[in-house]
Amino acid sequence: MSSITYLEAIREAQAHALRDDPRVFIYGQDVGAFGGAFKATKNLAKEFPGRVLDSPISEDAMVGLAVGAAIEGMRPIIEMQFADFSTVGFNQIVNQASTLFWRTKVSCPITVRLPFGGTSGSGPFHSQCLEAIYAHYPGLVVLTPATVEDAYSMLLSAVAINDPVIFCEHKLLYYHLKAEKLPSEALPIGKARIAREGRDLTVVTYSAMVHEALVAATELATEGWEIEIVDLRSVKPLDTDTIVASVARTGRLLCVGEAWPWGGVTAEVIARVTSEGYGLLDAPPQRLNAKDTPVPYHPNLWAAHRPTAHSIAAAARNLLRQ
Amino acid sequence: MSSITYLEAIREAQAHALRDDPRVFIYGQDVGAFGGAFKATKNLAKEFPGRVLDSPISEDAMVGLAVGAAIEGMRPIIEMQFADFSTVGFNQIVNQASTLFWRTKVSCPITVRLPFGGTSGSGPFHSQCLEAIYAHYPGLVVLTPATVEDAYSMLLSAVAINDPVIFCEHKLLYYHLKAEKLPSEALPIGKARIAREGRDLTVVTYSAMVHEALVAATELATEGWEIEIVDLRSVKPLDTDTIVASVARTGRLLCVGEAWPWGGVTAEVIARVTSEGYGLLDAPPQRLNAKDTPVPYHPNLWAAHRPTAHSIAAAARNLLRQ
Amino acid sequence: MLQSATHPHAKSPIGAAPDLPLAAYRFMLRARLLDDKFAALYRAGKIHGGVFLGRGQEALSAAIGVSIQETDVFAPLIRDAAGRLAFGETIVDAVRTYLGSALGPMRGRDGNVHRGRPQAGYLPMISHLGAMVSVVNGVLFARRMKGSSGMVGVACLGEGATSTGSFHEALNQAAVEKLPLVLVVANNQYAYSTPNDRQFACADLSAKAAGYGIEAHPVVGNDLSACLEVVGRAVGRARAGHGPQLIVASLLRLCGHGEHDDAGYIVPELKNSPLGRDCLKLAEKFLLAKHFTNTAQIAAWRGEAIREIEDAVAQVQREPTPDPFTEDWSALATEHLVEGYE
Amino acid sequence: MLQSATHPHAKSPIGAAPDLPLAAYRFMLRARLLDDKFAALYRAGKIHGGVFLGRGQEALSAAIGVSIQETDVFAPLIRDAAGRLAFGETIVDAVRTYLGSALGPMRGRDGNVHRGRPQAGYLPMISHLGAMVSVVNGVLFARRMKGSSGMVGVACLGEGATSTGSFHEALNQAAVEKLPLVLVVANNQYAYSTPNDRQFACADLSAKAAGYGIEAHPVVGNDLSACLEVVGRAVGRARAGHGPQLIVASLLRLCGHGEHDDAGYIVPELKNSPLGRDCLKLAEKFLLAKHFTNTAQIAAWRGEAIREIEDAVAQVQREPTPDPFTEDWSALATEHLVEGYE
Ligand SMILES: Cc1ncc(C[n+]2csc(CCOP(=O)(O)OP(=O)(O)O)c2C)c(N)n1
Ligand SMILES: Cc1ncc(C[n+]2csc(CCOP(=O)(O)OP(=O)(O)O)c2C)c(N)n1
Ligand SMILES: [Mg+2]
Ligand SMILES: [Mg+2]
Repeated sequence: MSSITYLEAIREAQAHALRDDPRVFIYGQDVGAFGGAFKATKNLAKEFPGRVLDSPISEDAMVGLAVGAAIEGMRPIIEMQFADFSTVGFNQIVNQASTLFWRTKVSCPITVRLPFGGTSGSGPFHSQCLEAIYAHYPGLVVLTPATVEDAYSMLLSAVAINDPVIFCEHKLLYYHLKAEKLPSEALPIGKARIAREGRDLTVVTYSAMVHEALVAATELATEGWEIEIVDLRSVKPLDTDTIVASVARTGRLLCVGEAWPWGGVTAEVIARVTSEGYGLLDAPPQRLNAKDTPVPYHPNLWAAHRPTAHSIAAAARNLLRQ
Repeated sequence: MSSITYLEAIREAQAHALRDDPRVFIYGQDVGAFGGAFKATKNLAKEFPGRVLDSPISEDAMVGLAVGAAIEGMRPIIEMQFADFSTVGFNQIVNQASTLFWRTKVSCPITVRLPFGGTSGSGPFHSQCLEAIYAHYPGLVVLTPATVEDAYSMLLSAVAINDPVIFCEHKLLYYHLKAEKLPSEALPIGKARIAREGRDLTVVTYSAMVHEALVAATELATEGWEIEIVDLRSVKPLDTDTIVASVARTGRLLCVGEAWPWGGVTAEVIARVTSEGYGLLDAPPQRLNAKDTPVPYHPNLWAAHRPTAHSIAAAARNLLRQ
Repeated sequence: MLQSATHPHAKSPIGAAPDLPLAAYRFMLRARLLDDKFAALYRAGKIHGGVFLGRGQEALSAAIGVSIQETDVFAPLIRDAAGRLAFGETIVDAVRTYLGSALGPMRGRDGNVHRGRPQAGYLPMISHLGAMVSVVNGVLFARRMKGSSGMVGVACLGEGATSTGSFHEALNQAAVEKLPLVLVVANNQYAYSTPNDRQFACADLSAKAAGYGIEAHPVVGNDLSACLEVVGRAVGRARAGHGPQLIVASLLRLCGHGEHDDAGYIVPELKNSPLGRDCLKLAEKFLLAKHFTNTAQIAAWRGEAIREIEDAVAQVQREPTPDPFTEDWSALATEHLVEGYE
Repeated sequence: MLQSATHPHAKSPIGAAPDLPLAAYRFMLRARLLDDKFAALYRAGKIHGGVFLGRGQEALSAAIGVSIQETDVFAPLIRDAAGRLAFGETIVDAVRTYLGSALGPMRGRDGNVHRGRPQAGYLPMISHLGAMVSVVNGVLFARRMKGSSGMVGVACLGEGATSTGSFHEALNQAAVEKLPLVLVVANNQYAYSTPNDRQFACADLSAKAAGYGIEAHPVVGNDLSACLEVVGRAVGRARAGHGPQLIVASLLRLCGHGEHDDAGYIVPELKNSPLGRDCLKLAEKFLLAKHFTNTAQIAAWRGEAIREIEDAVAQVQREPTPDPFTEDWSALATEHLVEGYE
């Protein structure tokens, strides 16, 4: 394979997991012969007969079934057709899966794949970022890979982890993001990654916003600013150490997320940094999130609703001036 | 009435709303002749025939019906039997009700009453604090009254507001919290309240935790510390001005919440204060939340799971020493 | 919806009997041509996001639209272009939503099939399948509370949506409240790519009605007269106070799930079966055989519709798109409760 | 569950025929006495939180328990003390959970009816009604995937829970997968205070089965022999590969929703109807009439059970309660992913 996309990496990780571990199976709408709405399970039903199964349109029962199978030692992967639809399977995730181990000592190794995040023209119900909703609940691990390599290695880890994992895969990265090859090793889950080094300001972000931040950093570099970018990779657990260490170097913190502004990842990061690394900041920490409305359909509105390289650069400039 | 409880205030507010506004009706499990699991609708079915109705055990359809009725200009009050069960009506709240006005200009004046929060012996599924979950979504107003007076006046406001309101009423306050009489006027929704004045440290909190904080403040007063307590009343919108003004006076911030620690109200408050009122702090802002596990059943564990006057006082002392 | 003198069938010279099928047919035709246009615009890259068509389902959808009235409630789904037009939606509104015009009912905030005017009893779907049914219940419930009677509410779903918890809760709720809900399930044999045998295990979805204590109406969904008769009857039963009615129509979708999908999964057996026959052609044949109309008239209608669609597209393409700078970035109706985050 | 030589019925001198009813009866009796004890402890303020009893529903519940095997799956609900005991739960475990012993299966983390041992196919309910059914599906699905066969899974619900979306999705899922699920609906006429006419509109909940393409088994729920026969048959059908089975038992709960509730809403017509008769007394009468046992034997069993319950309570009251200082405050199985918040 000369190059591989983020989406193909997700498919490959699932193929790998199915190949290596007989306990793995995939269950979701249209994941079987059709290969999934995004083709993330293309050919897998054929390659692994009886282990990649179409479900009815029953998100609650999909997750419930996965929990039951996990009790029996299986490692189900549930594909939600869009993250947005996980709200109808919500109860089984946040009350059934997430409490099982704590209540019974029986672990619940399920992976719920959420194709998430905004893409142009997708509108309020096919664009949502729900990582903060899941991260608030105890008992869940919430992953948000930003690169092809992480999509692959973190999905493999997700399946291997003995806890329910909410795997947030960004639809905007599916086709466009490419890598030369799949990684053979990876940072452990729970470790953030320095996506770009810099000494003037730290941008903490994750998923698709890492790429917006990288573009902003390149732009700011032409103005003489060196921006450090921390890619969280995992929003729960959150790698406070790496964040604080970066802020210790730069003295300035801008948190960027594509989710809605109230609460969420950016608030949590700021709360941690200011509680634990207060003296390190030379200026007030700042946040940049999506606007506090549903995600709009029209590309004009959509582009203004979410942070972009442009708005990140502007926020960074403001902060650098303080 | 010589004195009135928090629960009675909620009942009275509903009676008042039903009396004054023919558009109001109540729909929920056992709210009719039985008067509700907590008796918050006691006698209302008799007093207002045909307007206080038992629903099937169908939280999704309960909220859906309310939205439809709101489109027709009604002002339904939905009682969830416990906040915890709103997870099965979740989708209709966060995708149907919360988006209606934004999408169509037709407002959605529904009130969803969530009897919430921990009480001893109630366990993981009858104790949850879900305010942060709802506050993260655009299009919802999330209220958390801490006093009998606020329970009354804020519920009246909730019904009058032209948007969906998540009304978080704390079960621990239902029977024990009492007032002499119902208020005739009240702070507007969106305004926080200084529950106690002080100059050494600001505790920002809400709902039942206000009372734990008050006890802690009394204790700390004997040690010579004057603790200011901000009762948020509304967690969305959040009254940043009142918080920042208090922190400006005290220089120290401790945020206390009964919800789980990742994200949520306390993170949001700290993110706002440090972004907008950074120079005001003389010490790192601190948080105190519940532990990151489901809410335990056993009273011993439960008492240790949530913040208490004792742990609040300890955290405040630590912070005062910095 | 049949209304006023401007309605096409009002001009029909053939008398009372053919009115309804002719009216329905004209909506079918307009919907088909509108869908064709959307497909063309999609292929030309002129539409952002997905395009979802009702090809093959127009008879059922139009039958619904002409069987209800302006004062009724209608919650169409993704394959209901015909029903929408028949209920009174203008072609311009449909085009505006697909092209994201700021002047459309959704003002570019929502798109494609997510359109409606709730004030007019025309409910704009959210994507979550099954979720609209209880909203229809709520409208009916409120109207009854306010003293209205004689109205009905129609909610449309695919057979795949019968697997949702929402469908079940709402249908049961309607039955308990004895609401005049008509739930129309278009069983087009697939939910996206998923065939019926992976979706449900009963032989016929009408068998569900008994479990809710409501009445069932199976119908062949590509037969316009059958649809008109059965939908008419079900709507009549609901209107007369007999509680919720479940219509289950058997048909086949003659397109992909969306225009991005070639529907390669639809088995030839079904395509070649009676279900695979195009309802529009069947309706034409029927109307011609009955001498309710003639080919010249049909050609004229087609021409009219095409002109109207082209005009609408041309008009909408000149309309303003939403402007992020003047956009009101607020999800609340209550202005003073809106938070600023910048 | 009938197992091994230590099982009470093994000592029965009367031969094969009475074994099952006698075994079931003894579980009913033990459950009733255990429930009585919980009620007494509740009144004495010795139990934190609610107490939920199965009074009046023991015949159905015990019939389930004795009709399945250790290798089956069981997801009881709040009124299934009898079924739990019959499936192998010890009285000590039940008492431990109610009293919050650190040694109980839930270690004081969860309480009262929220107990089980998932490793043993005995699933601990979460409170959200209907949510356990698809979990049973998952266990059965996984076992089948791993090559097991011949097992069944029983999920218990009240009639109120049939209004949940979870119930519907799970039952349909089981039907599509043709899983050996036995779904037992105890229609005790009320969901908390809500009477059936506010809960559903079909005459008989068994009518739901056809809509899922599964088999239905109505039964009079306070008649032990009827329950044994019908549950036995349904379990047999599921075990033999005939897919999901829906049992609908008609009965009346002879207590409040919980012990805090005086059930004043239950109408006298129902209390005085055949449904209002106490299944335990009816079972006793039946067993005596058949000469399967005698009053002395019953008195002895009763005495034994009371002693066992009293001993359990005495033992558990001496057991450690959970200690917040040594408690592992972590919700994850994966230690290195646990976050510290202090
Ligand atoms: C709750 C939910 N889950 C998943 C989806 C994604 N989805 C959109 S349409 C569709 C298939 C619908 O099939 P059906 O109900 O038969 O309608 P049809 O498209 O055949 O008309 C799916 C799975 C959704 N919209 N809502
Ligand atoms: C989804 C959900 N909503 C509400 C409740 C609160 N609740 C607990 S038991 C109960 C009544 C249950 O009635 P039914 O299913 O008939 O069982 P029964 O108590 O009669 O045995 C209710 C409403 C719940 N547990 N789950
Ligand atoms: Mg379909
Ligand atoms: Mg019941």
